[in-house]
Amino acid sequence: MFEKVLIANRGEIALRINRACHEMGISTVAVHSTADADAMHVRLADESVCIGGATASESYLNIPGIITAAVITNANAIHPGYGFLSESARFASIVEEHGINFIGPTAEHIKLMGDKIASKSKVKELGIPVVPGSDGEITDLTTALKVSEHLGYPVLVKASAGGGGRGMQVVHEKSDLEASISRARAEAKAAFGDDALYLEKFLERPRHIEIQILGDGNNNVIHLGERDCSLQRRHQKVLEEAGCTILDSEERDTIGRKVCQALSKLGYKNAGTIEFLYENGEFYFIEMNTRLQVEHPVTEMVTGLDIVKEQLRIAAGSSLSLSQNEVSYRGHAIECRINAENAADFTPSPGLVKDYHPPGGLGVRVDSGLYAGYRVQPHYDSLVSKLIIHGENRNECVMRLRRALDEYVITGISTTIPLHQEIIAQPEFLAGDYDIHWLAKMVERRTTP
Amino acid sequence: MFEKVLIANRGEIALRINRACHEMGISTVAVHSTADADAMHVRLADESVCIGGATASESYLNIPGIITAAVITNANAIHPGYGFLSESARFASIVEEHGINFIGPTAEHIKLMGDKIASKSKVKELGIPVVPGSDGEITDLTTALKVSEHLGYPVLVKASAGGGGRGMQVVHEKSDLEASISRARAEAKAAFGDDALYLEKFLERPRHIEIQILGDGNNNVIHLGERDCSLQRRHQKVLEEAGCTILDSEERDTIGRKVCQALSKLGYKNAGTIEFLYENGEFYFIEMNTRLQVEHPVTEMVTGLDIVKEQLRIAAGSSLSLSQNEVSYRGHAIECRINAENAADFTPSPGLVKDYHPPGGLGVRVDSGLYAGYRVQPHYDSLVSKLIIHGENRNECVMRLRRALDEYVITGISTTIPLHQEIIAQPEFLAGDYDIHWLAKMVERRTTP
Amino acid sequence: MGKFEIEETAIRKLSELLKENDLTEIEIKEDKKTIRVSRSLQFENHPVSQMAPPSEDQTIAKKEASTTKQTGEAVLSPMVGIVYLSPEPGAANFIKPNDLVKEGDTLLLIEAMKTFNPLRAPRSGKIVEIKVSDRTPVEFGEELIVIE
Amino acid sequence: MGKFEIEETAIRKLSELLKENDLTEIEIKEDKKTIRVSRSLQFENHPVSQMAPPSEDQTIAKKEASTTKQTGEAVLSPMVGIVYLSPEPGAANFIKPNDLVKEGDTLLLIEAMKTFNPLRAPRSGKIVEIKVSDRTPVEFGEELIVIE
Repeated sequence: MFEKVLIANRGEIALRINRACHEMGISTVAVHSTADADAMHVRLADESVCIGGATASESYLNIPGIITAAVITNANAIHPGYGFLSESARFASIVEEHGINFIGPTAEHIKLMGDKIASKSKVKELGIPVVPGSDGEITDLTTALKVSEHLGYPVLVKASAGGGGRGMQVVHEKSDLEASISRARAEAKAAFGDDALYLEKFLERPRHIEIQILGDGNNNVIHLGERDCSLQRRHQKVLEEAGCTILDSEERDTIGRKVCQALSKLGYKNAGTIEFLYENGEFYFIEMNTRLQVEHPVTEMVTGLDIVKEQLRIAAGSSLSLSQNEVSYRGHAIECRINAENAADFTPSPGLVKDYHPPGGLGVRVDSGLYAGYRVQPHYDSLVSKLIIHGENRNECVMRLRRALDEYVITGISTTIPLHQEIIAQPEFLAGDYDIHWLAKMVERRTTP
Repeated sequence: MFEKVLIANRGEIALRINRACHEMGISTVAVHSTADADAMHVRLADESVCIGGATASESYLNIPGIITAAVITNANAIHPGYGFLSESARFASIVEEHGINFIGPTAEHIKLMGDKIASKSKVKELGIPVVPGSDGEITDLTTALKVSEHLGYPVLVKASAGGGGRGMQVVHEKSDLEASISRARAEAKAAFGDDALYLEKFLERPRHIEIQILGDGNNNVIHLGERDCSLQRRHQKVLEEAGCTILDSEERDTIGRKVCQALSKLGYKNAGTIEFLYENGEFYFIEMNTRLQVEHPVTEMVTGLDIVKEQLRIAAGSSLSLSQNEVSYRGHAIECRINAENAADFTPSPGLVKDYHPPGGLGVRVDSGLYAGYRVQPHYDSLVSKLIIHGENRNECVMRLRRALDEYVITGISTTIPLHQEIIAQPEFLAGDYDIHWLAKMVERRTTP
Repeated sequence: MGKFEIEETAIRKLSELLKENDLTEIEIKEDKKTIRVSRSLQFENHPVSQMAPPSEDQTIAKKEASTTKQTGEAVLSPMVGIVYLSPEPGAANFIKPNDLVKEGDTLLLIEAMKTFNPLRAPRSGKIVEIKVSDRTPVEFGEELIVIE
Repeated sequence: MGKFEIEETAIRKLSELLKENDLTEIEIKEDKKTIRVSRSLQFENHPVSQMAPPSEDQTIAKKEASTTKQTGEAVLSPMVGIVYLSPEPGAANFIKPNDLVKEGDTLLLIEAMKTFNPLRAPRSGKIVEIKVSDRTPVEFGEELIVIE
């Protein structure tokens, strides 16, 4: 095992990694910006190195600074956390070139999965379901009709050169297809100077479900079940659950097996997550995250596994600490991402934390770098705490979450605690009946009386 | 289920019960002394009633005050917590006489188990192993020799009227028996005016192991496994583990079954704990606690059950929420009792808490009423926080405990955190090799250089 | 154990020194004797002060235990219970404002566990205010009556 | 047991020392006698201040980024790296105290990822102090050289 690990990140995830290292007897090096000299991840690390100025580009994205800090402190390995350099194939390469272990997948796999088109075609080849569509450009109406019939309405007409929703048309009925194609073609031509179109199945009320996996790099891959991350706002996850209320254990096993087979063929190493849209019993690949995720704790709560420790073991060359049939699930877990934002209008709220008192008791986990007297910096992500709750079933979990949110005291800054209190009071949430559009609608409802 | 529960206690256990109630949608009434107006259990309850002055006899032991508070607030039930009135058969009776539900066993069972002699003879009759000895007074040496032979040396000569160790002699060899009996007889005569003696098996290095049970009052009783509470100082438990390092699952099942059969015959209702001394594979009954215990959380961590919620369900007339074969154990848990005491000489340290920052992350649970700005009162027990750690195995649990103790910040008062740090660094503790005398010796070692 | 001898002069002196020198604590030990005086700083800081405000629907309204502005001495409730201002339903109240009472006169009854406990005047004087209504619950230490 | 004798002068002296040296506590023991004075710092608010003191064995020593008392302007390290005071082993240092440098002169090299980055004088002036030793690691923002 490593003797010393450098943590190339900040905030709660740096603290999370620091804890796993200390629990394994590994000493830690924190790197930090000038703005983070008093941060909790710096206070709790065994050593710390200031690597640059307050902005991320000067510090947490500063590859020479991080590498030099690792060399100077004789760190054996670097954990990149999430965000920042965690999905930079270049960083992973440079780390390894310096004889330092990169705690994550190979640069090659990071690069592959970072490419939207290449990754989709690769996972399809490996047997992971993707959103079905025309195999390339649609040139004539006859083919369009045939393909749409095959996909089943509604279908989506998309510009090949597209992005940002332009040149995109949802077609609900056969009779609308021709007109929609014309409109999309005109829009695409105007927006991108290219009127090439293709067809895809349109998902009306999908959920975002993802599968956590661990691979050892020697073709052994296990999955740790699913997370439902459908509660999103502007493509940012807000609240995540394990497991998903509408997935039964057979569906979980089936998709889990497919994912494991595919990534085993790829020889994937370390932790990763395959994100899917899910509708009417079908999974459709969105992308793969080749790193630890913000929401990994909910999986830890239901499986009892420490995913960061698994990452460290795998990176150090150990085999997986358990086999698929040793993975078991207990109860239900929910994570609330608590941001330093006004819960009403989502404006950022950096500043001095006056009082800080996290909730406690059975089934309550808090991952946060906050403390009374800490100043939340305006330079970085607004995530300041993750409240993670476990219960023997979803009902107990939600009731416990409610009381924990009520107990949580953070003053001096605004946080999104009231948003979470609002979400979990909604009948649709309580029934587990939501999709990826639901939260945006909830927020909209309250602002438009 | 109850609509409103009055919590007749203070400190972390009042908070613990308050949390369970809120998670079940039950509203709560806190009673408190004048000294506790700002206490966390008062802040978090839905209603609160000041029932008396600072001393326990004026407030938390004030039966008319508590009953009146319950009547005034229309509480359906009273939870007594531990300590104070929790094992007062009289209180339990008075509560029930007022048409209020007592969350605990019947007054009759409280009374039975509160009587050291009656309880021992009753449980023996019900099939629970007790410390073997002479069946009554020993009058002649021949009988004494025969009984001792049968028990196996060492044996203990005890004064029938005894207490406080006087008139007590440990006999290691047959040849010492006669002389020891003479000495004990003389001592007993001098101390109690009664020279009657009896013999008991002497346990040299026993462990304190206890079995948590739940009964529905209709002869259904299940057990939730064992806790090892051998780490004691002056008969006060300091650190507790679930499970016990030297008990295998067969031994657990066997003693668990015996206990369940016995208490089922008794028709025991609600939560209870049977405490044993354990040596060389044998269990010997000490006493039964007819209430929730301080160390109940370690059992919750390994079984996933919320014992306080089970208490509430049982008291409200529900059947047990699970059967014995649905009870399963996962990993290992340790609780550290953190007292407001100087860790070096154990002098109490009440006063103002300046900074308070509990540890967080995976597997860490804190049950505490402390907060920054709270004044620890000199009137009550010095227990101010329970740090409860879960890990997939004992090694992970201990490593996690170490890092959590390192993270815990409580300033302004002295606490026993350093004592726990010292305990878990000892090779004997790490090996799980300790008995009920071990901690006293550890403390002695460091004070006598 | 012998009586404590309170070294008042010493304590007063230490307190002065504490304040003068802007200290928070002084401890002096001599043989088996220790004197420690300490003082909390008046932090403007009130952590967790915002938390759990008393809920609106509290059965027993919290009353500020502030000293009353009028002259007079408040009689506090010696127990939690229900206050009765008259000896029985329909009867006249024991007292009304401006009444003169003698030490030991019954001011009101407090019921706890079906027992009616008379609250007696701690001294003679004039009733300035009755701060509690008939048949309402009171907490321990709550102000009930003000006697001038 | 004798009365306490308040050693007023001693306490005053200790208080002074406390303040002058920015301490929070002084304890003096002599035979069976102990005097302890303490003072909380009037942080406007620095909770958790006691936690995780920088470990002793930190590879890179924390240096107070205090402004130097001498006249002069400190040149700060623009990166984390290893400082080299001479262009190659055995060669003379780029600068020594009291040297006069011109803006743009190389003061030292900082190695990061096998690259030697010259640190150039931000302006002309006299070298007052070289605050760093040869071949030692420096953090971003650390004071390296003082130019008058």
